[in-house]
Amino acid sequence: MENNILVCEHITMKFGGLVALNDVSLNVTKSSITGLIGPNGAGKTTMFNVITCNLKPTLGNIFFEGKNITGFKPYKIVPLGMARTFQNIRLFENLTVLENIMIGFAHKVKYRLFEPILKTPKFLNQEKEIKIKAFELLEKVNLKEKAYLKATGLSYGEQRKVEIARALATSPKLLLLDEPAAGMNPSEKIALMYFIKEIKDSFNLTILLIEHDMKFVMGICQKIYVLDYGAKIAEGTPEEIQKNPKVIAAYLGEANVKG
Amino acid sequence: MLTTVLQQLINGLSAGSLYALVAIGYTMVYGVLRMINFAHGDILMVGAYLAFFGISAFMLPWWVSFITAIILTGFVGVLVEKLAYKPIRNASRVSLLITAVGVSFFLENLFLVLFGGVPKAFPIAPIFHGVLNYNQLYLPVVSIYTPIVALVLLYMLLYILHHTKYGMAMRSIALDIDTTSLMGINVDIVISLVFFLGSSLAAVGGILWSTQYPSINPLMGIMPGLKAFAAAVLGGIGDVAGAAIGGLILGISEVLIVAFFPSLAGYKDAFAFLLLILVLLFKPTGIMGKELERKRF
Amino acid sequence: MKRNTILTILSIILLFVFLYYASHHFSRYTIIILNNIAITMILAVSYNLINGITGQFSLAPNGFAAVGAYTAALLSLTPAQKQAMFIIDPIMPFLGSIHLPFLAALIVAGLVTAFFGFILGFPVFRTRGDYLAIVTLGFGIVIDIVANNAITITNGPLGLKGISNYTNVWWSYGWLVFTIFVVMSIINSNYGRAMKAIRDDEDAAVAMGINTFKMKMIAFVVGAFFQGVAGGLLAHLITTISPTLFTFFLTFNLLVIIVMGGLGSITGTVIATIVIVWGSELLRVFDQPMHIFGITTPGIPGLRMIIFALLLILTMLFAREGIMGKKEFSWDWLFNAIKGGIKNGK
Amino acid sequence: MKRLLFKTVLFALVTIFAIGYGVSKTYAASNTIKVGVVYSMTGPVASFGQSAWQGLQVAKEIMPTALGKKIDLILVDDQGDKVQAANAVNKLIYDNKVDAIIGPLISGNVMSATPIVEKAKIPLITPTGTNPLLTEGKNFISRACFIDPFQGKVAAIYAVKDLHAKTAALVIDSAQDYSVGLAKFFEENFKKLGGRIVAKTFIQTGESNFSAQIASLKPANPQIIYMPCYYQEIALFARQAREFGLKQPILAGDGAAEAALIKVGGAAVNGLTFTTGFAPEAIKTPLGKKFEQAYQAKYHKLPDNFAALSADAYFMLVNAIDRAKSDNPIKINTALRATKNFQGVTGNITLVKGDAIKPAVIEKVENGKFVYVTTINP
Repeated sequence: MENNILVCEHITMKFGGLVALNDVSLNVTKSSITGLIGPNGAGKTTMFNVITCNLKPTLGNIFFEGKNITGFKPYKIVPLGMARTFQNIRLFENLTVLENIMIGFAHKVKYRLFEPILKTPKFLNQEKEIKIKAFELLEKVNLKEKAYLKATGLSYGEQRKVEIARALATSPKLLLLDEPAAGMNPSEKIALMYFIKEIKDSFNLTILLIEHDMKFVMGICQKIYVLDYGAKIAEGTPEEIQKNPKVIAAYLGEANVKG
Repeated sequence: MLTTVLQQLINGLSAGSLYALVAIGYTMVYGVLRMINFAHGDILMVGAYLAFFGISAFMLPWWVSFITAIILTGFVGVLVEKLAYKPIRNASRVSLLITAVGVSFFLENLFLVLFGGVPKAFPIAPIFHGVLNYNQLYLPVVSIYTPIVALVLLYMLLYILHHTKYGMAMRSIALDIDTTSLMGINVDIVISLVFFLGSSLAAVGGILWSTQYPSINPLMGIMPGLKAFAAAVLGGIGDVAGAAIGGLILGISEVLIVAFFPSLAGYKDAFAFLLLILVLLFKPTGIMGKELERKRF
Repeated sequence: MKRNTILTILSIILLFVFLYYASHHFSRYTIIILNNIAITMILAVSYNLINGITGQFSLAPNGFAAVGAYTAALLSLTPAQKQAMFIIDPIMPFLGSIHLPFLAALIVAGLVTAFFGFILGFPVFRTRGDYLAIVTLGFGIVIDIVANNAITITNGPLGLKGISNYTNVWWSYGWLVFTIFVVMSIINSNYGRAMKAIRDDEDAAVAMGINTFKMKMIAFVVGAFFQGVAGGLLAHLITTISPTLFTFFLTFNLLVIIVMGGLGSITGTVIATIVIVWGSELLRVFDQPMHIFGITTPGIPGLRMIIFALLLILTMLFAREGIMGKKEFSWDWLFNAIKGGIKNGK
Repeated sequence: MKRLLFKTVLFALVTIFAIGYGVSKTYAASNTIKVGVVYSMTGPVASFGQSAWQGLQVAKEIMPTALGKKIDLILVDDQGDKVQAANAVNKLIYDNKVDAIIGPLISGNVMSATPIVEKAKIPLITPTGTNPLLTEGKNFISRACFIDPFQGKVAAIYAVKDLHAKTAALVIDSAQDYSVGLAKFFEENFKKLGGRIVAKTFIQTGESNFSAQIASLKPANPQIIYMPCYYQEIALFARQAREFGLKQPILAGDGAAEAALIKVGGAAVNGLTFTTGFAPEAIKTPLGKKFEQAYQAKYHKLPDNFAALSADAYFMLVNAIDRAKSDNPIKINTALRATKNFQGVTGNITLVKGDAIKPAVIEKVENGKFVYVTTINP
């Protein structure tokens, strides 16, 4: 139990009559990469929104590092050490790459409203510090020379990296990635896989990711949860999941519909 | 005392039905575009003016004039959407709202320049003439017709929304515009239809309003428009039946407040906004509203 | 950094030298327009903070300016003046006896308006802020109604008159410089970045740990403060106020200004204010019959308003970025441009 | 492409500004007497300005010159707004360099113009600003209309002597200083004459549903209802009052004097009486007759209160210029304020400290027409 950074107990989420999640429980072990998979509309993103407190579950509780965070305001979980990215990259498009990263440090800023007006030393020092840290982070993701470009001027892969770097700026313990490999070609995906592993080690992270691409998930995750129609149908190591008949049925079912 | 209360309830019902008709248009547009159509109140004014010109300038029989005005106003609404809102449908929410304010200001001042600021007397159709008098109870004929017309139109609208192809398309756009367009539904036509229906209802509201208070001027739409929006939020924005209920509640409570606290009569028009703020504080989704599943993430 | 600060201070000094010259040599009409430009600019710059920087659509400036005007006027009028003026009902005892110097009256006006902003923002920003526009629009109307009916405070429809003509170019441009300085300081801090983040993507901003309620509130309340001060300045410029003082037209005008200048650009707002305020004075020519090339056209009063409305819609449709987009003027930019120009010249 | 369009729009605007500027400059250059006009042509009281402007144009056609010089009317719209009114007056004085100003129409706007004209020493005559405070202690403000205390007194006398009323209810438009002031003066005089106010209720300009206010008046059962409001509210109020069985006679002020009252009010305003400064039927002066004919010929309707008072303001001003034998603003002002027994459109006018001493007219609505009842001299 102490080894689990995130514990979700019996999460049920209803929208009107529609049950989006039904009694889902999952644990994320510290320093692991955990995957959350399932066919389209299985409730993966809803689960993410529940974990990040963007949605309050109808039933059930969420514990982060042993603390019950159910019903917290979504912005309040960031200082606790949880950060996320989005399925379709959502950068602040009118801000520069540097500013995007600096937003990640926003919740740590301690100066008050009057200080920028009076240009107090505290304000000047903190701004300087944030800027330096943001540059360090950009250096780590090899985007230093793009710092002053508008975020929308970058390539897709670079934007994904900026988004992850922005999440890293909040100093998370747990990083939630929503389909990080979506829209990438196979070689980009492999590069991303290495990138994720790398940041996991260098930032001492725990990662929970949603992914569609089975190969990607199998290659990176230590533990996998499978959702279908809002219910958890399987959990286990990649090997166990691959052999699980329920999972195969769920994915085949989807393939059949598509076919 | 009882007659006074009863009298006031009837007055409130009649005023509330007018708010309801206008509120429905707001709520439909908000439902599909997530946008407050500031020009909606002015569309009401356009409807009243068109009916006025139909009768007094073109000498049409009142019912021909009313129907023409209602249909034409519907097209004015569609035109406004096509020219001003459609080109920036994908821009930021603020852009849409600013454009809507611009359209509203444009319509008001266009009519002011074209037809002058002097209020015009709205001709009252023969069937709306007269007052029924029962004991101490006075029922102007038009205030009996108003709720009936509103109810019939509401029923028709709900039927369209739930039992026709385009009605169902409207509801599905309200939930998720992108997916709906992927499903082979022509979103443009559906949105036009929403504007047509909403504007037509506003025209009906405008005509009934002008019959009840037979004086029209280019700025007449502002107040009913604002109050109807408050009613739409009260009922739960996006919900047609909710808008109607919100309108009724607003109309009745406005009248009752003045009746029981005559010294507050001067503050009557402020009441709708107080109500709006209270609703936002305590039940932002309104009476009937479900949490709209906003497209998140 | 040093160089830029010096240049900024120099240009402010230059501005005040110009004002000194203007106040001695220009006609009163021009001086009034200069004052109008400054006050309108205070309103527009602070309005852009919530609409352009934070992306929340407010229609509050006319209501806020009215609150500020009433507060400042009630505080700066002498007790004797107030006693003589309230002929329908006597003034509330507390308000009747209070009397403050101009600067204090303006600051209190700003604070009272900021408090109103807080009261309005609280219910709206607790939800997503979609209803801000309608709540603030309603606020303008409620202020009108209250000003008419709360006779012991506002003197009802008679309004307040005989307010001392304290406002001159020094007061208005002094406050303008202060407003721009404060707003720019906020924009160029963590607060401003957070506000822009909310404008660009609210969900992502929340995911970065930004308290969106607080940030929207700060933008709205700071804006309200300066709009209240501007209202106070205006009251002491025209010396008489009544409930109809600040109609929705004021807000509409400001909207045209910030949209033309570029939502989110303070530089753009400054340029657009000058163009629009000066331009609308010139556009007055449409109010009267015109004689052009021997042809006489009848005056069409109100045409001005239609032009304004069309201008707003067309800008939104075809040039949403306005004059400046979201860019700001900076000395670095100027020097680079000059260098670039020299290079190209060679 | 979009950029191009934007630039085109900008260019067009700049051109318009430039032409406008040039036109206004050349316009100002000719050798004429320049009279500034500040009316509300747009905004909430646009109808006042539109009527008054029509009256003014007819008046100018009748008397186009003074001292043999052409009179130029320079109209600036104040949008019914104080700030705009102050701007407008400033522009007229310091940019157009006018010699005198007619307007604004609403008392509040006159107040915001007052400090400017007092400072610049330019005479200002308001056609319809009836608030008694306007001229108090001022040297350059005059008016063509009577003041509210007089009108309130006339109404109270008429209510007691002719309508034999002992009890009255007041309906006050709390958004109009005109209405609040007039109600107060009526109340004072009515009480002095032995009457009693049994009920008071408030409405708001632009409101249209008065059922609640009517319900609150009914139990008091007054003999008359005094409603010093504007025509639109009076007409709608009367309709609803009659529908809900409140049938007492209504007495109003000059705000009722507008054809739309009858058009909107229909049968409900039949029998309504009101005090006013002008009735076409009460015109006795030659100038008034001439004005009425010219107005009829041009607009095919009878002039209303705003048109007539606007014309009187113009005639009084032209008369003053002729008497002053100069277009010097200070001399014009002295002559204007010395106006005595001027036979204007609205009767015999004498100015005392800027206030017009002139007869009041009682009018009645009968069978869809305004009918002249009587004239009450000061």
